[in-house]
Amino acid sequence: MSFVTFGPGELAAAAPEIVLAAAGCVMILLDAFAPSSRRWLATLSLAAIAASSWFLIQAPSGTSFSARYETSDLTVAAGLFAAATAAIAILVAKPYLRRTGEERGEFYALLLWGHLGVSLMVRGLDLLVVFIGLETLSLSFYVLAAFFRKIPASSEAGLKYFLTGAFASAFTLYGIALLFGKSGSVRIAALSRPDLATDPLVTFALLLLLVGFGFKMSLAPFHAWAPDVYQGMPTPAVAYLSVAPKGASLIVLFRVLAAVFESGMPDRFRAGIAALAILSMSLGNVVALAQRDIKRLLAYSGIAHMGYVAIALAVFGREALAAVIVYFFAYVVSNAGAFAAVSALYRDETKPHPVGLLAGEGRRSPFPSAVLALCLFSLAGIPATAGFIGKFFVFKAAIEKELYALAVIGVVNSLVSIGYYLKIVYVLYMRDPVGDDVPPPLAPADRLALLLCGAGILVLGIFPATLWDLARRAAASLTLGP
Amino acid sequence: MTATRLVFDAAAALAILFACVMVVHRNPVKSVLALVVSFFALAVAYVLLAAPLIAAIQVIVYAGAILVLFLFVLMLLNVPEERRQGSSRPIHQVLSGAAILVFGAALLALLRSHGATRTEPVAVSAAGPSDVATTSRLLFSEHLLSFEALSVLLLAALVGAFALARREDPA
Amino acid sequence: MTVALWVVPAVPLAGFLLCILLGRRLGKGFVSAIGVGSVGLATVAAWTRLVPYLAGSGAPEVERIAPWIDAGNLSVDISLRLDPLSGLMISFVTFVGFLIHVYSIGYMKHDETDAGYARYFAYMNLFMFSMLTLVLANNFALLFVGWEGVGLCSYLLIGYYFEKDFAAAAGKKAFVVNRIGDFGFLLGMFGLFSLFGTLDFDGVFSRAASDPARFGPGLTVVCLLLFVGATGKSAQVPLHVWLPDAMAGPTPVSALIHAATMVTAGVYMVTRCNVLFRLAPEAMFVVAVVGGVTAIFAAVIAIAQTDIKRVLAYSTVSQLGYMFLACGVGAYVAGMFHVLTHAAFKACLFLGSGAVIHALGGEQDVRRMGGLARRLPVTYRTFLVAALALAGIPPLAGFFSKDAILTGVFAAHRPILFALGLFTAGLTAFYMLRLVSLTFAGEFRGTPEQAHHVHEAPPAMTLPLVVLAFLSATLGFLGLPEVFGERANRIAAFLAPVLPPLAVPGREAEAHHVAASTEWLLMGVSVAVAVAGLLLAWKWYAKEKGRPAERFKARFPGLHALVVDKFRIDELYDRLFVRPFAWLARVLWKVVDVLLIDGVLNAGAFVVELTGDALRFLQTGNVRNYALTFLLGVVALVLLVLGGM
Amino acid sequence: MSALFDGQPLTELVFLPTVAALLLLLFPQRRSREAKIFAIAASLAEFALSIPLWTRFNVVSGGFQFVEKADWIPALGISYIVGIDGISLVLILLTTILTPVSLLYSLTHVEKSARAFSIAFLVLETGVIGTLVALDLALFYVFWEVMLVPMYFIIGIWGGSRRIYAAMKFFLFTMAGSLLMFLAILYLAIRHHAESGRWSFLLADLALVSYPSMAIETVLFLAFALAFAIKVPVFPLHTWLPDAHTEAPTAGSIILAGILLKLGVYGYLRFALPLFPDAATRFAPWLGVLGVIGVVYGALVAHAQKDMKRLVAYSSVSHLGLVVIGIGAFTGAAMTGAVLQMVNHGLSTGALFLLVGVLYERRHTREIADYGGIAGVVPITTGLFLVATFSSIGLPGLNGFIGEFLILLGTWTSDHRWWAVAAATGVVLSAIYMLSLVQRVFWGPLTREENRRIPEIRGTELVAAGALVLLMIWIGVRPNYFLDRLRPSVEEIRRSVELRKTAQRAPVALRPAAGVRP
Amino acid sequence: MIAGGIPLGDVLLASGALFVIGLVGALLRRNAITIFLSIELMMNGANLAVLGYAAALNSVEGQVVVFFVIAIAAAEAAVGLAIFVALFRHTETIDVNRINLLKW
Repeated sequence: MSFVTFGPGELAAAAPEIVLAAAGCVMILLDAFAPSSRRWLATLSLAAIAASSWFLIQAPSGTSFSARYETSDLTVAAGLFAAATAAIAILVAKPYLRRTGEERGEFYALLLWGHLGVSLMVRGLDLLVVFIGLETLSLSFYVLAAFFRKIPASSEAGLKYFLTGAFASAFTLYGIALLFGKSGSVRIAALSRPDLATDPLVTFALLLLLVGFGFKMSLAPFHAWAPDVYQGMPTPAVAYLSVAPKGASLIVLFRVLAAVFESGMPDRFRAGIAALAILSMSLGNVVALAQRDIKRLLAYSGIAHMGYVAIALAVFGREALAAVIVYFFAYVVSNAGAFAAVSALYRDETKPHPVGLLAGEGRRSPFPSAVLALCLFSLAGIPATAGFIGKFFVFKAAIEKELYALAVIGVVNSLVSIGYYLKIVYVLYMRDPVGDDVPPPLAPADRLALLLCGAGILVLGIFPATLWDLARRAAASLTLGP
Repeated sequence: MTATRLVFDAAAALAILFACVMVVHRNPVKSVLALVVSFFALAVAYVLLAAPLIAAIQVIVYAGAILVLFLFVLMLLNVPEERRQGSSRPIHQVLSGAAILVFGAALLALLRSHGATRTEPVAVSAAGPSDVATTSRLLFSEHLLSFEALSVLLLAALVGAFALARREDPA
Repeated sequence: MTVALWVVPAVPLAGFLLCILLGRRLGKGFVSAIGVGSVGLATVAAWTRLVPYLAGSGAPEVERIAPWIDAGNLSVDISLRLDPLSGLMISFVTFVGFLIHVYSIGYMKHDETDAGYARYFAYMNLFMFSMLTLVLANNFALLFVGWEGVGLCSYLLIGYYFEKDFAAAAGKKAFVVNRIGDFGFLLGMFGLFSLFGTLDFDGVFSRAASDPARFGPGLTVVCLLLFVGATGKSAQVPLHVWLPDAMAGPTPVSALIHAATMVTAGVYMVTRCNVLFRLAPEAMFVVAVVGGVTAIFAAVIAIAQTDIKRVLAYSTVSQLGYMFLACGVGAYVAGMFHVLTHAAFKACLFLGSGAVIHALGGEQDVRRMGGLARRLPVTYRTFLVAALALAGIPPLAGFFSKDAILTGVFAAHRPILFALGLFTAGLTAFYMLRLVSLTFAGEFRGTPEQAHHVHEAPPAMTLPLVVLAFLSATLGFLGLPEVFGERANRIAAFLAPVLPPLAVPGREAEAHHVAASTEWLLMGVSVAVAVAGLLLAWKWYAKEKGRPAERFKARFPGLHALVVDKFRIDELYDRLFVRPFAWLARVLWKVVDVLLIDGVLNAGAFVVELTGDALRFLQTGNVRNYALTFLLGVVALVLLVLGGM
Repeated sequence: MSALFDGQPLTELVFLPTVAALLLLLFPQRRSREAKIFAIAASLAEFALSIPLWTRFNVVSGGFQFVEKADWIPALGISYIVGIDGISLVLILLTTILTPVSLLYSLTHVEKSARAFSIAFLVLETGVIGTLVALDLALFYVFWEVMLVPMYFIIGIWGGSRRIYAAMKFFLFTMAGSLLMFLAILYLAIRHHAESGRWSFLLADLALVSYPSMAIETVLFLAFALAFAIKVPVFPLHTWLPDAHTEAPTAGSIILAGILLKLGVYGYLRFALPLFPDAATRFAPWLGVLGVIGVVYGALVAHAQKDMKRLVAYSSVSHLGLVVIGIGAFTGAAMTGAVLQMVNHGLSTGALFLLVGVLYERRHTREIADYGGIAGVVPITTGLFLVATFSSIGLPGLNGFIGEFLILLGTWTSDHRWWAVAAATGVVLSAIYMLSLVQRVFWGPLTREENRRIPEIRGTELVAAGALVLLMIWIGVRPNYFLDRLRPSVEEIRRSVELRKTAQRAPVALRPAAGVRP
Repeated sequence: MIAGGIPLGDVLLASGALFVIGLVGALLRRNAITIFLSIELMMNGANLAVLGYAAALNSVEGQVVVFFVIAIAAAEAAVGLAIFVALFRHTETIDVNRINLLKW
């Protein structure tokens, strides 16, 4: 084996991650040695995200690091989607942290490193890389969950996320171990061997991976952490956590399953995924109806949405992957946008976020409320919003695969979901304000984030053609290594 | 029934035994100590599995560093023993038991059936590729990316731990 | 020069628009000018068309104004038709209408605000328009326009004193009952359309006549449905209930709409469709029976009524029954003849009663009248003439028309119906003279200050009375029986074109000719009956001050009460339809809508929310439970996917 | 104006209101009156824009006219394609008339955040018109759903006491129907792709899809039918309507009853019939029966109401039932009548809601019992109300009669004579409940003191109501002016269904007709 | 038979056993630290499996994997314990039964 495995190719390929890692370090150093520069940290982080995305687009497609790392339309698409999430999170974070007096370098650093982990998950062709990416992500967000040391809820969120997360990754790890054993390598490519597709132990290992990453996606019944963590975690971090890692996990699952089930997914496995999908959709939507705290409510809505995504996973295949990509792009603008609006509308971070507190905001602070409403309609899948496009493609895929039952259950569920989304809209616009205090002016960063999300929702919802083509190309480039 | 196998099984048994001790013991400090023993036993097993490097790391890093860290924290917080009362609802215990039984059964059954019908190539010799040099070379060539990524991960953990555990800054 | 037909209805329409839009501002004088003037013009226009027409051949003249509805295979025009029948109708509709408008000036002037006055004339003009459209229409659809239009106006005018609960209710009642009739009429129209593929009179009738055998059965149904419409409009049993209540409107309205014109629309329609009816003998029989029954039924009720207008109302119902009886036995000419004469004397009677009520400041109960003959000479005389005419005393108009009907019935070999008719004639004479005696004979029974105020009506009111009285006396000579000569019956000759000879399959329905001797006999009998009735009434009410009536009442209290209460038909309907309807409505709403449909749906939603509320407690907040659910999930998944492997 | 027609009349028509709404966003929130006036101006401009469509519409052709086409999602053959036939034309005119009417009415009445109100209305208008012109099922579905949102706000923000419940109910009911239709549309497109190897959502293409089995066609048909039936609404799916109509602000009720309900029938004519001719024919009897039930049931329940708006709302159930019968009967006269009746109902019920609103604004009660004998106080209002009433109960000479007459006559001549008989009872029933309403509200003695000085209808209210009344009379006297435009389109639909029923499938829509601009 | 005659079956069974025992601890103990220890045990089970396979396959990659896993475990331990400490400052306990501010 040759010793020299790091050439210009590798540099180009890894540039995006290098930027992120370096930027993280810079944050820490600036924070430590030039506290006065703290108000520039957000801007710097945005710059870092921008730079890394630029490198990502520039990177020559192909594999590197002895075929353990991929650059392709898929990774670009996924990377951009994650970068968008990160950007929104950072924009929201700035005013948020300022309000709470917690504007510290660690926050941005950890966010960037977590983003790096996502990027590794998406691009790794090697279960080890993926696992390290997963852990990087997790560790960063364990900390971010507990970031408000002054607030008990935050620390508790950290604890819960940490314990459940470690628990889940133990399962993932065992699955990886078994796969390694059966395939003799940690390369995903090595899994595509005809005999493995039918081997029960391999199926078992795949199930362990499914639950491990399903946990990250907060698929029921591996969802229990989400509501508590979302509630306790700083909202900007939630904005990221509730979107990007889910997408990355799903892509990993797609990679692995595509490798093992080259000749199509066995029905029983599909049944398993379908079961998770149905459970997530139903449980998420029904329980969301009963939520009072908006962050918990959004957590459950997220669980339900992952159910829809799981439908696509059950459908399996390139069209489904494309649908998922579209879905996640829609999900960024809708869900991250919703959390952005939440962090803009709730001014006291130390308290919980009951929906009732939004009463009359529609008139008191029109813009954030309008965007929130828009996001909710998008999440509900009302046409002319991005959310509808996502659902459109997922259901199309399901029907093409003749999974009619899943499709019907899906739409019935989205009917239920309308119930609680509209409940929030109703509180926003049809209730009278509780207090008549004048709301503080909207921070420019918030305004920008909300503007982006709102515009994104409408643009994607009304002109989805380009996105769909991008997604198709991305899906087509799902390679399993040499 | 070769000697190595005998020793391996013994080590494994020991590890499992002390693992059980760790789990059942109410005093966390004792649990940690039990776990230390169990890890030592595992280290022995690793040696027999031709992974001396890992065995070393297991002893130094795991049994040494990590668990000692645990002990520190335990001392720091002087966590009391778990009291019997105030334990959670029986339904939880029952369901857990059942779930674990089913899962364990399934897992072990799969592993056994698999162990019986192996298709992997059999090792040529015990002391083949397992020398430290090969491993390290592999580490810096094939798995360079993972290694670099790992550095970020450790950095993140470091910063994170610092961010959480330090006392409130006066500002 | 000849005036276009559309002018005739158009002028009143214009009057209506002017009055309704500007009336309240322009004041009474202007309104009366417009209201009366428009009808006057219409009358002139109508007669300028009629006079040359009377001279002519009687061939129908059709004026197509515009296409109206074209959809699917239906095509209806707005086109008017002048033929003997419609000619006869417009002749008296316009003229009587004009007189009554004139009368209204006097009647309404005092007790109405400008707005009310304008409203009144607007509605009256609108009515004229509708009525003229009805009679001039050249197809069923347009006829229906007028048909419903007059219904609307009657609704509005009955409810003219809208602040009176009773008036409002009466108006609604009238419209709804009419609607029940229209329901039949509509279906009848549809039947015609599906049979003949058109709604034009000529088309329908010619096709029907062309092949009687083919359409026979269908026609029976259609004719019955059309007749349902007629019963509604012309207040025949069982739909007669609205007409008496309709008296809640101003008296001129009763005279114009509920005596002279609108209520006869049913008769007109049946006559218009005589071809169809004659092809459906069963239907004709039904018409005859309903007519006969109504005639006697209403007459009996009329005997016991004490409200002067109600007596007249029931008499109207009964006379309409006469007309249908005539149509039913094929004596259409007689029927139309009676329509004509009835228009004259009944209008006169109503206007007379109006004058009385006017004089007594709104008093309508005959028991508080009496002895007015001296105080209201003109009214009294005209009233008497009209009453006698109605009673059928020769040579007044009523005699000839009624006699024509009876002859027709007799000739049609319907002895029972003939008996009914004859008896009704007697009753008619009886209750009319009862009315006259109670109102004008004897001494005044009202309050002193009423007595003090009594005064003869102004000329605007008396003039029409005189004219109408004259007509009631003379119109009869238009339709002398044949015993007076071949061409004596001018009406018959005039209407001949609209009663084409038909070859009715099965039985030979035409040629209802009776020997001259029989005819004389019949006349004699009817006169005798009438006179008998008169004398009896005179004896009881004029000479013995109604004591015999009291005795009768004492002997048969139940029967008397029943008659006074109009056989309690209203109460019956209330029990049978009105209350169940309201009850059903409430039940459907409360049970089906609220309880069943909404109940189920809301329950569903509630269950979902409840499930959510329950499930949310699975989120105990305890990490170990989370780990447990996780593991349970894994186990389930493994069993689901690997189970059995 | 004619210059416009070298451009894209329909696109302009669809998006003008949205543009206006966006401009409204620039208004400062305080200037509510200006905002309202601007909105009125915009809606009037929209009306002006729609008139040339009417005048330049080719009366002889039943095909689609003013067709415009542009790619939207090429990869799936989803395209932005719009075009109108007579049916859409008439309903578009109804929309462009009723919108300014309701805005005019609101000018003096809506105070709370009037800017948002105007915006909601304009967006709603875009949704409605879009639904009426879309010829691509995806496009149609988008517009179809977009309508809900502004309506939800209109009911929920400016509605009455139980507005929240009503708004939610309205939204969920309608959604419940359309979601299954959404799946059905997807199935159709996928099926078409499987058959032709080409993606398309065009009505014209999907109408050529052949179904593997009658069962599947039935299921798909039911998915569509359910969506439309809820919108119409057909018994027993009607219970959202009384709540929505009653709680909505007057202007909202006008649009809701006047236009939104019609879209259900429109959708059925435009899509369900051509797409599933066999299933549609098979289920036509059920449709008719439900229609008959609707007529009688609606009338009866209306009679039981104590709330004026609720009564009018239930009368809508009855009237729409009649329309449904007309569609089910499937004869030329009946269907033409049905379409015309939609317009009539829009005008009469619109006027009724408007006048009830006038009273409500003055007395702040909708309870019938709180009124009585006010005819003397507000004669003009009374007069207008009477006209509206008689239009709604189908008095000849007014518009209502024409539709009713055609529907009943057409039904009688179809194979289902008994529907006509049963439905004709509506003639009596409607008279009963409407005249009872009139009697209880306007007639009788003036019992309540506070009713003595109700101000008379005035200004913009009068203009709005007057416009409607004039239209009622116009249609009643010269219905052909409208029927001429409807007849060919109706015949076209019937022809296509007849053709499709015979296994050989003929192209349904988009037959290039004179006046079509490529 | 692998290195010196240790059957892979034994190794795997042992690893499975460790994993399950870890599971027991994770589910049934209330002390956060003990729970975390149990999770560490589960990971060690995985490690053992990897090494067993590695030996059987005679591949070195396995050792690399385990190397990384141990490193990750260390990092996790650091973060985890930091979180425990941070939480303990508020709640004075790490008994997970008593840590349930966030629920429902």
